[in-house]
Amino acid sequence: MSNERIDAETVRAIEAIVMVAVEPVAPDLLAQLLEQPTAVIERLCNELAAAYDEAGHGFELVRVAGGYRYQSHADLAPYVERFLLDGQRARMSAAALETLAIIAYKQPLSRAQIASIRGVDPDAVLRTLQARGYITEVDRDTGPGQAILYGTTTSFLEKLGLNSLGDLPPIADFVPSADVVEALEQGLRIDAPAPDAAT
Amino acid sequence: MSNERIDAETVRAIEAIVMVAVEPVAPDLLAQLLEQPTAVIERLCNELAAAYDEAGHGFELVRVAGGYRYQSHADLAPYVERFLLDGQRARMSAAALETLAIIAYKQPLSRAQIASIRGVDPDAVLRTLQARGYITEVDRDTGPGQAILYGTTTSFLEKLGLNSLGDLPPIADFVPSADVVEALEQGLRIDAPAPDAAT
Amino acid sequence: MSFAVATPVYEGPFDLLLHLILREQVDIYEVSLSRIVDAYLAEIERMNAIDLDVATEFLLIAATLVELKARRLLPGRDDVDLDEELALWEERDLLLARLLECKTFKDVAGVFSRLADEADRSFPRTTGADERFAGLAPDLLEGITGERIHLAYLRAMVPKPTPRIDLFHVAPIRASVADAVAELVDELPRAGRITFRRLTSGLAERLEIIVRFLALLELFKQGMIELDQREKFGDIDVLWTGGLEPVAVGSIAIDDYEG
Repeated sequence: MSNERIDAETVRAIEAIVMVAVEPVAPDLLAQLLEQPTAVIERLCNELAAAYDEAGHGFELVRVAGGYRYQSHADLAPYVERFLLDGQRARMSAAALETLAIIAYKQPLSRAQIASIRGVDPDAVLRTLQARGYITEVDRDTGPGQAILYGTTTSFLEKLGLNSLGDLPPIADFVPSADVVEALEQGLRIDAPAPDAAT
Repeated sequence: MSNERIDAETVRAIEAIVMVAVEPVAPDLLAQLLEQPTAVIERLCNELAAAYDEAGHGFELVRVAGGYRYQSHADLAPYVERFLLDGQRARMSAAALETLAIIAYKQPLSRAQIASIRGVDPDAVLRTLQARGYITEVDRDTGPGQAILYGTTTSFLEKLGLNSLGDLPPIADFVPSADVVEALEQGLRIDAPAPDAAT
Repeated sequence: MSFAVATPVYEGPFDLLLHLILREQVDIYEVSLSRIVDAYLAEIERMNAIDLDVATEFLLIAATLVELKARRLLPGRDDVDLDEELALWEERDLLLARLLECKTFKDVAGVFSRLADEADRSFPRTTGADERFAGLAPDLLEGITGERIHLAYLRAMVPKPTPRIDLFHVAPIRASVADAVAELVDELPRAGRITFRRLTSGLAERLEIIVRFLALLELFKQGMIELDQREKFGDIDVLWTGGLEPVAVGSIAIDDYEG
């Protein structure tokens, strides 16, 4: 009973704090402010999120970029977009997405490393991604050139709705399938040609 | 039944919109967006506020001068205060600092002028700076749009320990290149390792 | 004059090569190095006014391809230098590895695009505390001096390089409604439902947007999408109805828009 009272009070405090926060609130911080173990905070937040869901509210409590935040429910996007003048969010170009994919999985890495994977000069794309806050200069290479090394930011996690980089699907899931590998191999085959493949 | 379904959807949309709104949302605007009479919106908001109250949430839906908004429940103020004092990182973003600097040197100027210098929409930054009391609306443009013109406040000068804007380091007519600025900054860091140099 | 505009079709040499090979994948035994090399060279031909840096990248790969093709046309020669032969094989393997890497991250990008589209449907609350708590938040100007304001100003005033976003290396490629259809057929199944405004938000040129619109009408005519416009001049909803199977673009008959 007493425990339940403490929980109820903690839940209310979580609601109040997350409501005034401008960015996701880390469970550790909530734990510290509310003098509860982080595990308890996480359990209560999960329960709270489930309760909102159950009640069918137009908002949700989600864990993203390492913390909890309130956001509008996805299925109400048409209304919210009508309300927010800048509701339509710019989509990323294929080049930006591919560059971001490389950085997300290989970070920290340099401009030259990105260039060698993509086969094109990534400068313009890197500038765009940096301006949007999805990547940042996280380090300098120890080598002679001291190249800038790029990594992803919490804004990147928020953009993709992920809690942490650990939530990214394992890169192994993306290794091209056998038939793609075979097709590529076939396409670049140099040993004796078949009867007359060359048309 | 059908009416109830419409109401439920409208309530969810109200929740979503008010949740993401930065300013209180006028009932007229909600009425227009959700294609319902204002009286219906007001009734639904009242019911919603009562329901939150009944459920004992840590937030409330209140009607203030401009319309409806979410805020933390009054009895949880101690937690919110603790969060605002300890929890939020006191760090001015590069974007905010640059915007503040542009206003400091070029005031009075409009949102559009700032946007054209920074190349990005400065709305969110302007709101933050204004909420902090570093900048204020000093005038209106005489042009057709009567755009708001921004300037810095005396509180800004006080915080910087300056007597007047004339005490800011003068700017030359020419603008140095990016690497010169970087070098200047590096030099500054070496000369005076300010406490925030690490950030 | 035929409808020709700049659209980012190939992001780079690997992208182009991948496209050319996988296009032939329909029947794997039809995949032919010879045809691919020819197609690759033809594409480079089309990029006449291309940026020199970019051209170099494309030409490097072209050189390797031509070498592979040459080797293939001269099979079973006894006087082939073994070292050269090995080097060629190595180069081929390297190219293959890079293509696989390129393909891997292309697929990741597809997943990222889907995640971002899903996340974009929810909007975060960033309102902050109300006026009851004004004055509580820590002072952001702490430790900031006039000198730092000065430097921030200089930084802000440095002319920023114009973001020539992603188009710079492909701009000279002439594209058409057919190309736009190909892009849409790739993009729409992943997006499911999307508005026209979002679909064209990455495009800078008016003509590109028009061509995309014509491509949508084409797909609509083919019954692969549904279009819905709730109000006059309102945003157009595009709903993909073509199923999840990849669509062979060649199977779509496209009217030529001659002007």
